[in-house]
Amino acid sequence: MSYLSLTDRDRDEMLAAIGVSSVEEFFRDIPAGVRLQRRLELEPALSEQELTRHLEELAAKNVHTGMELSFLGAGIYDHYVPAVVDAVLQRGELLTAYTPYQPEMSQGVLQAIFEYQTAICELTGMDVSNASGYDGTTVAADACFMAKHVTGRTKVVVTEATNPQVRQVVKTYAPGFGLELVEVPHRGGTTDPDELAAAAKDAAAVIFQQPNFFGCLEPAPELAAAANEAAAIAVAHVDPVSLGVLEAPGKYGCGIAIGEGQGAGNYQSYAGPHYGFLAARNEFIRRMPGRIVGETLDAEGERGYVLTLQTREQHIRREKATSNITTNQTLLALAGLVYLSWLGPQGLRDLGETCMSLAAYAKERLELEPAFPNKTTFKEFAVRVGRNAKDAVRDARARGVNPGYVVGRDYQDLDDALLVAVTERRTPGDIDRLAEVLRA
Amino acid sequence: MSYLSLTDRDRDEMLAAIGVSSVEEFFRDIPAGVRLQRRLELEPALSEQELTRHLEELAAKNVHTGMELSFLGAGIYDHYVPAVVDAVLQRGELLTAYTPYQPEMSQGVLQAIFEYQTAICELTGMDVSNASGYDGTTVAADACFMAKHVTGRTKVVVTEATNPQVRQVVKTYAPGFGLELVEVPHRGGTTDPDELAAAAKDAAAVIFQQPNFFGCLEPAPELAAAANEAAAIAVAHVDPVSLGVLEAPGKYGCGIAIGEGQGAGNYQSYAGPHYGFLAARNEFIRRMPGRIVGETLDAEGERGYVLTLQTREQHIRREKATSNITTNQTLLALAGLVYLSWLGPQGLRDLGETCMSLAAYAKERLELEPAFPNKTTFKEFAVRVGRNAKDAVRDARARGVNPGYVVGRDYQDLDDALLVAVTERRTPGDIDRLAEVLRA
Amino acid sequence: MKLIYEHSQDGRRGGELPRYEGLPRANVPEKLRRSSPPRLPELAEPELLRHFTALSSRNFGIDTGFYPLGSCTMKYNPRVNERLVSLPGFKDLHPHQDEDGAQGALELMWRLQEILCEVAGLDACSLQPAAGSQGELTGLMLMRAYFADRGEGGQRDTIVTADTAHGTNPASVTMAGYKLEKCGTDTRGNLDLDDLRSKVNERTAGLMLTNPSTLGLFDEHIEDVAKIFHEVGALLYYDGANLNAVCGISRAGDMGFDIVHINLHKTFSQPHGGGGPGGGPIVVRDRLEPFIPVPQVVRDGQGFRLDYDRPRSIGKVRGFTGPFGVFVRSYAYIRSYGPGLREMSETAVLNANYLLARLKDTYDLPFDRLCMHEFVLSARSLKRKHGITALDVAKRLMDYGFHPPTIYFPLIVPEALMIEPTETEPKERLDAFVDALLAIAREAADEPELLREAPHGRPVRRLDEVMAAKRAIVKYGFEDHPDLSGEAVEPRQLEVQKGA
Amino acid sequence: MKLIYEHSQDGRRGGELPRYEGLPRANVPEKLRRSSPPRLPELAEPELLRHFTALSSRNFGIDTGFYPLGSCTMKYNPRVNERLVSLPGFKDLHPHQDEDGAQGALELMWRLQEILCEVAGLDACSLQPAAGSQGELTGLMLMRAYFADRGEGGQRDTIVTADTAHGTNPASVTMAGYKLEKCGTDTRGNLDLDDLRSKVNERTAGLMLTNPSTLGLFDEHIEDVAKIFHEVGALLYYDGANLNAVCGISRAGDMGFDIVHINLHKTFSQPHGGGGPGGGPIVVRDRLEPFIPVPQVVRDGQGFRLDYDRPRSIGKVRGFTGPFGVFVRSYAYIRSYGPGLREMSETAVLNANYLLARLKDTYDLPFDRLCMHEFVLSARSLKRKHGITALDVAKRLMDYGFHPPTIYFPLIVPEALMIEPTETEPKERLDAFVDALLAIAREAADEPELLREAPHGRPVRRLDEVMAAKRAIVKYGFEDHPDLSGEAVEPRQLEVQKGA
Ligand SMILES: Cc1ncc(COP(=O)(O)O)c(C=O)c1O
Ligand SMILES: Cc1ncc(COP(=O)(O)O)c(C=O)c1O
Repeated sequence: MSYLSLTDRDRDEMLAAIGVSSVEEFFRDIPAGVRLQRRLELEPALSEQELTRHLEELAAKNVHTGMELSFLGAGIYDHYVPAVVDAVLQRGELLTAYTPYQPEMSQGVLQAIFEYQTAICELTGMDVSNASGYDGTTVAADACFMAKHVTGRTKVVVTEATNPQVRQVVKTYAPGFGLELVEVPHRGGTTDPDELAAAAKDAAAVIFQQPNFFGCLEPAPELAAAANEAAAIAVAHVDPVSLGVLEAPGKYGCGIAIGEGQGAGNYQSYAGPHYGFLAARNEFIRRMPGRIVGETLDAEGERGYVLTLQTREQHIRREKATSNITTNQTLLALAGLVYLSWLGPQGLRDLGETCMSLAAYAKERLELEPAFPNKTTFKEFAVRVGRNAKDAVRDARARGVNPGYVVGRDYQDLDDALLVAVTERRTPGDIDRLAEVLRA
Repeated sequence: MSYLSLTDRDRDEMLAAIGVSSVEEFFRDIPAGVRLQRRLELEPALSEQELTRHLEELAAKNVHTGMELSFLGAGIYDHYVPAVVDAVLQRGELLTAYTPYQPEMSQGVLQAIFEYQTAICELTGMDVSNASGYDGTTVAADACFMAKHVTGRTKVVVTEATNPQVRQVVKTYAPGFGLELVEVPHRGGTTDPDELAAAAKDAAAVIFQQPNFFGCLEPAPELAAAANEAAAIAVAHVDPVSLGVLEAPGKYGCGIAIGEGQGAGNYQSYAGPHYGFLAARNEFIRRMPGRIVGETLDAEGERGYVLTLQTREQHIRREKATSNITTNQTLLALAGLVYLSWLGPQGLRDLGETCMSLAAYAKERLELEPAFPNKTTFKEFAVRVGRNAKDAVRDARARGVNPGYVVGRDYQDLDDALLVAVTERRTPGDIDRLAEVLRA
Repeated sequence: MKLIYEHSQDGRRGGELPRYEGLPRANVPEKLRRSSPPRLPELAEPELLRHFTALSSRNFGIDTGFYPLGSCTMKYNPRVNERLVSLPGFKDLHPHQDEDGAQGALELMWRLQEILCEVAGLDACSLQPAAGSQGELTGLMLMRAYFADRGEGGQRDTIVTADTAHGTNPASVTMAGYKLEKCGTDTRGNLDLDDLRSKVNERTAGLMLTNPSTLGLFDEHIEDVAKIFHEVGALLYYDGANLNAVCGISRAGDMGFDIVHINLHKTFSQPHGGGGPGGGPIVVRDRLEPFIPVPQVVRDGQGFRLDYDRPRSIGKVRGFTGPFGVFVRSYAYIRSYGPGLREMSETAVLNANYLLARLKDTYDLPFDRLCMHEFVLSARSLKRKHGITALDVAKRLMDYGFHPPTIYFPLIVPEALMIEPTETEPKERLDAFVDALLAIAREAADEPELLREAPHGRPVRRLDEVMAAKRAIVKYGFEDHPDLSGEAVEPRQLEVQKGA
Repeated sequence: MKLIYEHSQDGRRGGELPRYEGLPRANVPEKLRRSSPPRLPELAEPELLRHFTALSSRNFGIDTGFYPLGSCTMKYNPRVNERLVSLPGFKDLHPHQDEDGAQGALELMWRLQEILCEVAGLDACSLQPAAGSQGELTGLMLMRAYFADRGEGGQRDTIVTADTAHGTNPASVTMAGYKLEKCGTDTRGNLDLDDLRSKVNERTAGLMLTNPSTLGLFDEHIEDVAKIFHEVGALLYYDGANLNAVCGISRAGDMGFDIVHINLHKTFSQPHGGGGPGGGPIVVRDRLEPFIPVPQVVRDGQGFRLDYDRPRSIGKVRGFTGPFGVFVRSYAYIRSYGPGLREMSETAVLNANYLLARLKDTYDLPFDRLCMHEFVLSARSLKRKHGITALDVAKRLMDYGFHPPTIYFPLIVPEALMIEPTETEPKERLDAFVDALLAIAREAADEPELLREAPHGRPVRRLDEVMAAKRAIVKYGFEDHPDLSGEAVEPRQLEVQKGA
């Protein structure tokens, strides 16, 4: 199958108009030595029907969360995605548009981004949001780059209770940025503010996660205060789904708020595409990475939206840009906007409370020792399963339940800990089943 | 969950504006004796997520053609529906519109229907098509009603090799129409033109199916001639998917062509919604049932489309209308248009040839006695399985193959016959598997 | 805009099919073989999608805005229902699948039957009819079978309808082989009881009535009406097109009706797709149950099956068991509300009364009562004073971004504007609509040409329906397509029912 | 048009969640508890969908029409790919699922890796980078790791780019901690070899180059270029944004490049959604393979698994294994063409040359060569003669129903118009586009105001970018939202790169 539109007659007419006799002539500038003298070794073309069958076969080899009762989380969550999100995303005018460089052609996308930026600012308590970053890991690297330029300092501090993948990405980026990375260990599941304060000295930024990777609520205001005392930028990595019940980072002293947007409106999709969000206080606006949409007027005085503050960006500032990003995750951020609008403030709060209640119920029902006693958790919590958690997962999966994430994959001393995520999609009955399976 | 938009404040303001104190007052004209004094006994409202789970559970109790290798046909076929069809049908402006009574609001739907009418006329070789009927059975009843009024006669003839459901529906409608129904038996799988000619005397219409219910090719030109000789209207019930390789009914003397559109662009969907098509020679245009779209100009001389010849219809002619139809199957007919446009003339021909070749291959591979020897078939054919076909189906299904339709359900003397449908979705490998299972 | 055929180019391909090697060749006998290919469009998929995207942008749906087309109940079509109907277990299910492989579908239909019985206050349901009008015809066939069964087949030859009735009612009467008798409307919009009594006798098979009527008014004497028919042994048929007014509030069965159809695409939110699909299940009283179409979905222990063994059944009115996808969507809609269907109806009625209250001082109100889920105004005064018709008002509404209401229906109201907001509209939309209609009334006085030449802001200007009917160009003619351009246009539109 | 927040009303609900009874209450400690709710929109689902439907109708996509935005490869996005990516086995798969429960996903990724290696002519592939620019950065990190591994980490501190380079290239250089050196372009649009030689030495870590370049021209000396770098032990990075020109025709690996990124959303048809998503897999030569990100998808007997055990890896640049949904779509696109990817590229090049041939007598052509899949014209003469800029031409094209090409890029061409038609456009569209550009050139002479004030037919007129930047209103302010209305508008737009 191909999506080509030219007929043989078209081709002939076009070649004639160009004044060449064959398509080959277009390639005469390519040195013979680098021209491919054979056809690509790829499997033959498939018709749409065959393609569908092939991909259905591949998809059928995956065990998705509709097939297995799943309590997997650890950064990506099985929250319900309402149908209206899909309906909006499949609107061709939005789906098949490029970046809105020409605002008169792109008011739909531009206004949607403006609305998204507003939603993110409302969630996080910040003044400015960009149009999205790649995911919840890369926005952390972005924040480091911002902080470095804002503070002129060369160290960033990350709590150990921050999602390991976030930390790994920051670590990968840090050398290029000329940044040193310091990790502050967790103490029984959360971060000690004093310890963090000590590490924050001379730091450009202090990054912590709320709720943290273990699902525990950090003493976030105190962590932010520790950063601020050291004149480091406090960066909170937050779960958007929690922000109906948890305080906005802007309210407790953070300068930058970042996070993974997936749980708010995107499918799990084996980790992508999703959106990372990044919002900051107004003072950092000129150091923001990525697209930002602003309001303006048209020639007739009507309101409209444009990409703005572009002098931050690579296409104008080139090597002096605040980031190299161009393609971002606008479509997924749009999904986020639709989702958050569908929920509304009350829905977001209900969602947070429902997840939290279900998780509390699960804690009760599982009757397993908490990995981190006496911590308040949100929708996720770690328990000790009394043996290597890998084995517990294997046994439970054999019974159709994926009980959670093996914490030992990232934290050496926690081999027996299982991280259980409970979203609103898991009913009390589902949780009973988990308890039953884990008891077995 | 509800889709209501009013807030409590809205309600209060509105009640005040109306001058009533509660919603109850609106119902004061309803005699107390017929007011329901309790709440409806329905299960509690579900949230979208719960609703989804509930319907997923129901859907999971069905064995669909993606789960079982299926050779079921007998009127509804598992042809491939390309994704572009779904994409068009999900365009809200088309999906959520009512009948295009106001043409300036509805040029999209109106032009699409005009294009559909053109496609149906091209397929069938007719002059005029309506905007669709309910399905492939009711259009046969429509044709009878037309024929009765055109000819003033009170008998219709239907071949026994016509889809039994079509015959049953005609039979149900006939008394109201004041029509007598005569069936002409098949002879070894097809209809004998002489026998049909005899029956056609004084008939308003003669209905036959091509390919017929058994998949056999009727001597259609001769059947039409038999009708025409008796001055009865020859009505061909045709499979749209066959019309790239089989002659158009308009070319062999039919006055009306009807058919079930499902195979051309609609999912099987447990039999609906689908579209029935009905097209006729120009002379019958004023007796056509249902919507017809015509071309015209607007006030500025630009081309546009409107519902036309409405004086045929119930909303104008009331008890003298050519039919009582108003809601039809436009959306499904649109799917048909998109599908046929996607195929194009060459694609439709390829499709017919592919199905026919695959069916021929299946006949070879099955090595079973044909129920109707020496007949040319299209995509479907009947074989004798040497025992009650029900048992053969049961055994094959136990092995994951649904081998076809039990002909004995409708034809008493054919208990051992299995009607096997082969669409382009069944590969030679699938057919081999069928052969293997049926041999077992 | 070009027709899709005008984008065609010889030899261009859209989709491609799998090619299987080494199969026997397809051999159609010469005399049955296609002689010349159908001139279907030839374009590649990218342009195909663009064409239909462009068409869609020339169309107005509920997704575009307010669509108060009276009697059509244009409410929101939830997208979750579209998602559910696309589950493979539904969309890829063959209707000849054995019952054991279709338990989910059968259960869904059975549940829907039960729900519709409860909503209608009756005993048995057949989902088979494909639309309201087919429901009507089926209902009349049931009457015929019922009377035949009682030996009154010859005697009962007449059906009474209201003069406010929808056109499908009389048309169905004819198609069912009955004679028609029309009953007038009294000054409050009810059936005229005296007229009615004079028309009902032992030749009467039954009544067909919409209640609330197409005037949006509940018949205050419905109990008397039922008595009149039942006393002569006749039956009552309820045209359920206006069910959205009374779910959980009043039930047809309790009113005395014996047969009801329910337009699933109205009350229970089936997207109408520019004309259909729809669904017209019928719900009947016990004594009519033996006659309903086959097969019937029945519960059998823990499972569900199709019952064909119904010797007194009228037979089949449509293929298989009806438009299943429609059932999925409507079932989903109903389950979203549960017993809250009552609040659905209440809100629909509230919205309608709010519009009515704000409009009745400006437009004529033929029957001054509170309304149910819809109401009918008249532009009679505008016509008398300014020569402005209901059609002009409708066209001008388009410029304000609204779909017009149904006009010229019901027939007994001159210059009728039949307005049905439904429950899913927010107050802001209602207010904006009222403001537009009030502005239009002012324009009728100040700038009547603006209305007569409306619409101004749509993809086309007012279209000439008379030319269309005269020329009857009903398909594209390729090289021979008639060229209308240059013909004298007088954009005459018929002042006949548009909507409902 | 209203913002969604302007449709809000206190207490109105959209979606509802399940309510589970009898669960423990959610207890957030006071000091961590939300103090005031986020002011998210409050509207019911019907209006929600209408709002976004209305927004979409104010936007232009490939589905709407021709979108020749140079360097962005705006080709058709097949709808089957959208269907496939929505299969539950893909969309509902958790990335922490055990490998045995993700074999289909792993196989798809492994197959895509293999395909990309074949297309690029290189040895190993990492799918992890989320976009081209991240691919660049990852590639530079690989260079850094490679040289560190060879003990040349301190020595190699410079990356050479072309003066035609996309802005992401220099930006990536900085973010990777390298110094930038720019090389000029010769009169035929190739790298200026003399300039290049003078800038390459033992401090050079590598080259970043787009080939064909952003001028749409293939570098005729690419073999010499490669030699220059390899001779000093430096590496070559291929910015694959223009791969659509050369699939199956010439491969980066064969040209001498060591690292390549591929913008899946360009060449392999990922719908860009108004800004993203995208995918920027990198493909590398053997010697760089040890350094690619973890985890890597590997084949292991009959199965597939994630390989984390890569001690010399640079680490992770994004979560998990990259944007999987993007892989599904691009894999599907590639499988639709198979080895026919060559014809895909040939057609893209043919379409571009056809446009070029028809336009070059009217607009200035800075480098008079046949082009590859895109070409760059200049409106320099229009500006000199009529004061009409590339921006004006772009805006006027909108009135003809076309999305403008990329303008003001590449930077070395004044008043640049960078035009890329892609292979999926039919000749009719190309002709209509040419006709429009020719008409616009005439208008520039005859009615220049028409251009300067364009667009006239879009939902908004020309927008004031300067005001936007000055006021920096980047979110809705609710009651405190600034009211711009009444401010003096001068619809100034920056004559800077728009596109690419
Ligand atoms: C009052 C009334 N009765 C009957 C019908 C016929 O219903 P349907 O369109 O479902 O055939 C309609 C609507 O068209 C109607 O409004
Ligand atoms: C030449 C060139 N290089 C690099 C990029 C960056 O790619 P991406 O948008 O995928 O980050 C682009 C496009 O934006 C481009 O056109």
